[in-house]
Amino acid sequence: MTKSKPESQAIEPEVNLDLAKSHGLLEEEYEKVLEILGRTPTYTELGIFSVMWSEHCSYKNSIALLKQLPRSGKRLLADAGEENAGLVDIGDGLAVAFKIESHNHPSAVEPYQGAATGVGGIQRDIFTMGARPIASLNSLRFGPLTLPRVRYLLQGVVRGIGDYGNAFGVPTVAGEVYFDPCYTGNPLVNAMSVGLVEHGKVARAVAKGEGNRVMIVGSSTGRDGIHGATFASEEISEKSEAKRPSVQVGDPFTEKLLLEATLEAIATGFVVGIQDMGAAGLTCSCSEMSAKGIEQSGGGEVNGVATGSGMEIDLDLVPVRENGMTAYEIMLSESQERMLIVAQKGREGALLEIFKKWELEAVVIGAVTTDGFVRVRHHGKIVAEVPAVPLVLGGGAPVYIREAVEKKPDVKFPVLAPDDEIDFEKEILDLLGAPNIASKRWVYEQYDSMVRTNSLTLAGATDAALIGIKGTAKALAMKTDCNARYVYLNPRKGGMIAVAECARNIACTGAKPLGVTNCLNFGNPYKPEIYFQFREAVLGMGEACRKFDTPITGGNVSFYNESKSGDEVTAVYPTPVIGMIGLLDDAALAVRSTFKHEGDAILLIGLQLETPDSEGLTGSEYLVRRYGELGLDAPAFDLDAEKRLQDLLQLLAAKKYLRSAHDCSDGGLVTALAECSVMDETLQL
Amino acid sequence: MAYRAKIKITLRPSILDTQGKAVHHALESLNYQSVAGVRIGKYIELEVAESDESTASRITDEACKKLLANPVMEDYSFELEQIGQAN
Amino acid sequence: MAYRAKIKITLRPSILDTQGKAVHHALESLNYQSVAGVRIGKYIELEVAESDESTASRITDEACKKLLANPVMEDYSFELEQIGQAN
Amino acid sequence: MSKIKFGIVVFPGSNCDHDGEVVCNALPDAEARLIWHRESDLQQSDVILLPGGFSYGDYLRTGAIAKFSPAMTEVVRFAGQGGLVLGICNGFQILQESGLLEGAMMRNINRKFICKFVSLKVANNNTLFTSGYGKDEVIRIPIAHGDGNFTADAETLRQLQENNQVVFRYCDHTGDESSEANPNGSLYNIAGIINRRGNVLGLMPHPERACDALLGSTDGQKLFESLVRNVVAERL
Repeated sequence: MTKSKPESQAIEPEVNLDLAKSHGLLEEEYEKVLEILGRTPTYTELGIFSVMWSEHCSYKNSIALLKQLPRSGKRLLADAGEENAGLVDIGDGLAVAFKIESHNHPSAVEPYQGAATGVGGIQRDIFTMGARPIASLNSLRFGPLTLPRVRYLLQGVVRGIGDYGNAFGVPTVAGEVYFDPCYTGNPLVNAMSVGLVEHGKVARAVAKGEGNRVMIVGSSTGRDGIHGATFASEEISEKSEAKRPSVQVGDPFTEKLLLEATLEAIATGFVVGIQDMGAAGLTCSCSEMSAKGIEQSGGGEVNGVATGSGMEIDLDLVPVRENGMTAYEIMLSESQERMLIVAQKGREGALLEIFKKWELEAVVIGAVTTDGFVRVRHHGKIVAEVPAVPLVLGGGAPVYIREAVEKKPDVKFPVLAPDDEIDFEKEILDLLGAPNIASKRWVYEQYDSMVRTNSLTLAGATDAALIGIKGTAKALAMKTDCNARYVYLNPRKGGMIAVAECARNIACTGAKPLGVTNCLNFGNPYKPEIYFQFREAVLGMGEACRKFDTPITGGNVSFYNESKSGDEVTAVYPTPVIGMIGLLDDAALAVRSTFKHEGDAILLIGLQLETPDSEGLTGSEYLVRRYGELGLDAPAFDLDAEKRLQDLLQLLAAKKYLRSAHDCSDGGLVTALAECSVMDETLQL
Repeated sequence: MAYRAKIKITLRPSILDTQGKAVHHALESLNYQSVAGVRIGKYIELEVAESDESTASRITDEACKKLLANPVMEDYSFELEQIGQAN
Repeated sequence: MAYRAKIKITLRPSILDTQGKAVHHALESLNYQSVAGVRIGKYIELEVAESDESTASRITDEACKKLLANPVMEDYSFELEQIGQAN
Repeated sequence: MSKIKFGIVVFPGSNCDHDGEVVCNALPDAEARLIWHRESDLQQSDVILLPGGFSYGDYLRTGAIAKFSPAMTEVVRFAGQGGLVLGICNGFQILQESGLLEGAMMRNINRKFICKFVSLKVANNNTLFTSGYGKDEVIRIPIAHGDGNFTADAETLRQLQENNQVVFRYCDHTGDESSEANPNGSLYNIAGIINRRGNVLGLMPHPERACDALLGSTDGQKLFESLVRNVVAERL
C-alpha cells in the first residue's frame, strides 16, 4: 500500500454512511468497502464502488441463480460471462457472437435516445470481441395503444432503433412488439446483435503485460449518463449550469467509424485487450479488464490484495467535452461510443494512426501494472486506489440469495359463450386486427432490413430471420421471443415455453438451434413474490436449454421494472426475453412460412394433450381480448414432445418434404392459418 | 390582427450535439479555422390569429411546452411580431 | 473578442413544408385552432473567433452559401452578437 | 481485354459500399475497388459508384458534407470529362449537393424511414445505364431511405421531362404511376434521373440489393450489365 492516502478534491462532499446510502449502497456493503480499503473511501472511490456494486454491473441479486443455467457446450468458444458476448462455433473457421441487453429505464425518460443508445451499446458488445455485427433484432413492450403517452414512447423507440441501426449499417431483421397494460409506466426495450468472427481473430477483454499502454478511443467524455440518484454535485458546484443530464445521446456515425477502426486495430495483432464502455463507463472497463488480468495471471497476493495485473491511469489525459469535469464525473460518465484498449508497449503508435485515419479521438491515458490495483490520478493527485478483484462480479462484489415466496396471481377462467352465440367471422377478423396479432409491417418498414445483402427473408416470410453467410452455403437463423402472460401465470412452465417457442420458430425454417442469450426483465427482487417469479423462470429456462442442447452464452438482467400510479406500485409481467440463433447448413433448403401451391396438404403436427378443449384457451390473446381474463395457468406443455417435434421438423426440411412450416402460437390455429395465407413480401397488399 | 411567433429550439448546453460536432468538423476542413463552435437546433415560425399579444404569447408558450420542444433535452425561446392578417 | 452568428435557415415559401404541415395538424388536434400556419427550419449558432465584425460576417455568409443552406430550396439570414472569448 | 473497373468511393458513414463491391466483382468482366474519400486518385476507374449509406451521418442534410471530400472534387472533374458516374441513394443525394444532378431530396412525406420493395418503370431505356431494359419495363427494386422526396423548381422539372432525363419512376406492379405507388412524395413519382450529357445517373432505389434471387429479385442486375456492355462497346 503506497504511503500517501489518495486526496479528496477540495469541493467534494464528506464521505460517510449517509452519502454511501444515497449512492445505493447498503450499510453492510459500506462496511465491506471500509474493510477492503482499510480507510474511508474518497468521493471518487465511493462512486466507483457504488456503480460496480450496483445491480446493473454486479448482478448481485441474480448471479447465484444464473450460475445454474447450462453455460457450456461443445460448440462454445468462450464460456458465458467470461466475455461480453458468448461465441458459438459454426464451422468454416467462423464463430458467432451474439447478445441481448435492455435499455428500459432510459427509454421511459427519453424514448428516442434511450432506444438508440441501447442499439449502440449492444453493437459495441459484439465488435469489442473482433466480430463484425451482421444483424440486429429487438423485443419491445408497451402499454395499450389507446394511451397518447404510449404512442409517443412507441414512435420514439421505433425511430431511435431505426435511425441508429440504419445509419450504423447493420440490418434490423426480426423482433417482436407486445402491448399490455402492465408495461404502461415502464416500457421494455431489449436490443440484440449478432456478429461473425474468424476463430483466430477473437479479441479478449483483459489487461495484462506490465507496461502495456492503456488507451481510450472513440468519442470524447462528457457528463451524460451520470445517474441523478448517485450524483450529489448540485450542492457542491457553485456554477448554476443546466441540471446534470441523465440522458445519454447516441451518435451512429461515430459508432460506424469506431467499428471500422476497432476491427482494423484488432487485425494488427497489437491489441492485447479491449472492452467497450457501457454502464459505469471508464470505471467498469478498467476494473473488469484488470480483474480478468489478475485472474489469468494466477498471480500471488500482497497484504490480502490479489496481484498479477492492474492499471494506473491519469484522467488529465482523457479527452473531455465539457470543462471543469471532476474525477468522479469522468470515472462515472456514460458518454457513448468509447472503448478502452490495452496496446502492446511500443505498438500504440500504429493503433493511434488507425483511429486518426477514422477521425476518432485516441489517447494513451495510462499503463498496465501488476500490484492488483486500479489507481486513478487527476490534477497530479491520486484520487482513487482500489483493488480490482473486490470490485467485480465473480470477484468481491456482493452476492445475495433473496427470499422467494409464491403469490398466486388473482386470475380466473371465464364462462365461455356457447358456440352458437358466437359470430365466428367477426371474432376472427377482430382477433387478426388485435395489436398483439396484427402485422407489424408499420414498425419494421422503418428499419433497413437489407443492408449487407444477406437477408434471405426478403424473398418470402420465415418464422425466424435468415442471414446468409457469404463464402459458404450456410445461413444463420435468429429470433427473439417471450410470452410474458404464460410466465406470469406459471413462471416455471412459462420460462420453458419461452425457450421452446424460440427454438420451434428456428426449427420451422429447417435450422438447428445452437445457443441462447436472454434479457430477464422483472420487478423488484427485494419483493419475495417477484423473486419467486425470477427463480422459477430461470429454472424453467435452464431445463429447456438442457433439453434442446442450447447453452446460454450470456445476457442481461433488468430489475425494478414497475410502474407507480399514486402510491400503488405494480410490477411488469415477468418477461424473460429469449434471443436464439440456429444454423442452416444449406441456405437453399430454407423452409418459408407461407403456403405455396394450391392443393398441397396442410398438416397440424404436435402432441394432442388430453386437456379439455377450453383449457387450451388459457393465457390466450383471445381470452384476454374477448373476456378480459387470463385463465388459470400457462397452456399444457410437454418438453420431450417439443424436442421430438423440432427434431422432426429439421429432418423433414433436410429431406425437402416441407413446402412451408409455421409455428402455431399467439392467436392460435386460426391466426396461423391466416398468416400462412397472406404473409408474403411479394403480395403487395 | 395576427402575430408571427419566431421560436428558437436549442439543445441544452450539456447535451452532446452530434450534428453540431460534424458540421464544425466540416467547416474546419474547409479551413474556416476561426469557427470555434457550432450548435444546431430548430427554428419554427407560427402564425397565430389572435388579436392581443398576451394570448398569442400564451398559445406559443403552451405549444412549445406540449409539442415543439422536448423538455428532457431542449430549451426554447421566442419573439412575437405583429403581422396583418394571418393567411 | 469573438462573435456569435445566429443563423436562421428556412424553406423557400414555394416549397411544400411537409414537416410544418404535420406539426400544424398536431397543434389543431390539441385544439389550438388559432394557429394558422407552421413552418419549420434550422437555427444554427456559430462561434466565430474574429476581432472585427465584417470578417465574422463574411465568414458566416460563406459558411451559409457553401454548406449550411441548400441553395436549391432554402433561404438564410443571420445576426451577429459580440461575445467575450469563444471557449 | 482488361476488366471494366468500378471505383466505389467510401465516405465515413457509407454502408452499402461493401454490397456494391460484391455485385461488381461478380460481373464476368468487371472488377471493383474501394476509394477512400480522402484520396484524389480515382485509380483509372471506368465507372465511379457513389454508394448508399449515411455519409457524415447525414448530418445537416443528406450528402451535404460529403461533397467537400477530395475524392468528390475528382469525381466532378471526371464527370466533366464525360466519365460515367452512378449515384445510389445517398450517392444520388451527394450528386445533387455537388451540382452534378438537379433537384434536392426532402424528408419522406410520411416523415418516416421506409425500407421495402417497390415497382419502378424504366421511363428511359435509351441510356448507357438502362439499355439492357425494355422501354417502360416494370422492375422490382428495394428502397431504404428517410429523405427520398425529390423536389425541384418548376423550370427544372419542365426541362427534366423535356430532355427525357427522368429514367426511373415509382409505379404499381401494373406500371400505373399512381400517387398510391409513390412511397415518399417525389414530384412526378421521380425515382432516378440522368444529366443532360447522359453520363451521370442518380437513383434512390438500391439495384445492388436486387441482384440475387435468394434476396427477392434480380431486376437490378441489368443496370450493372448495361454499364459493362456499353463501356466495352465504347472501347472497341
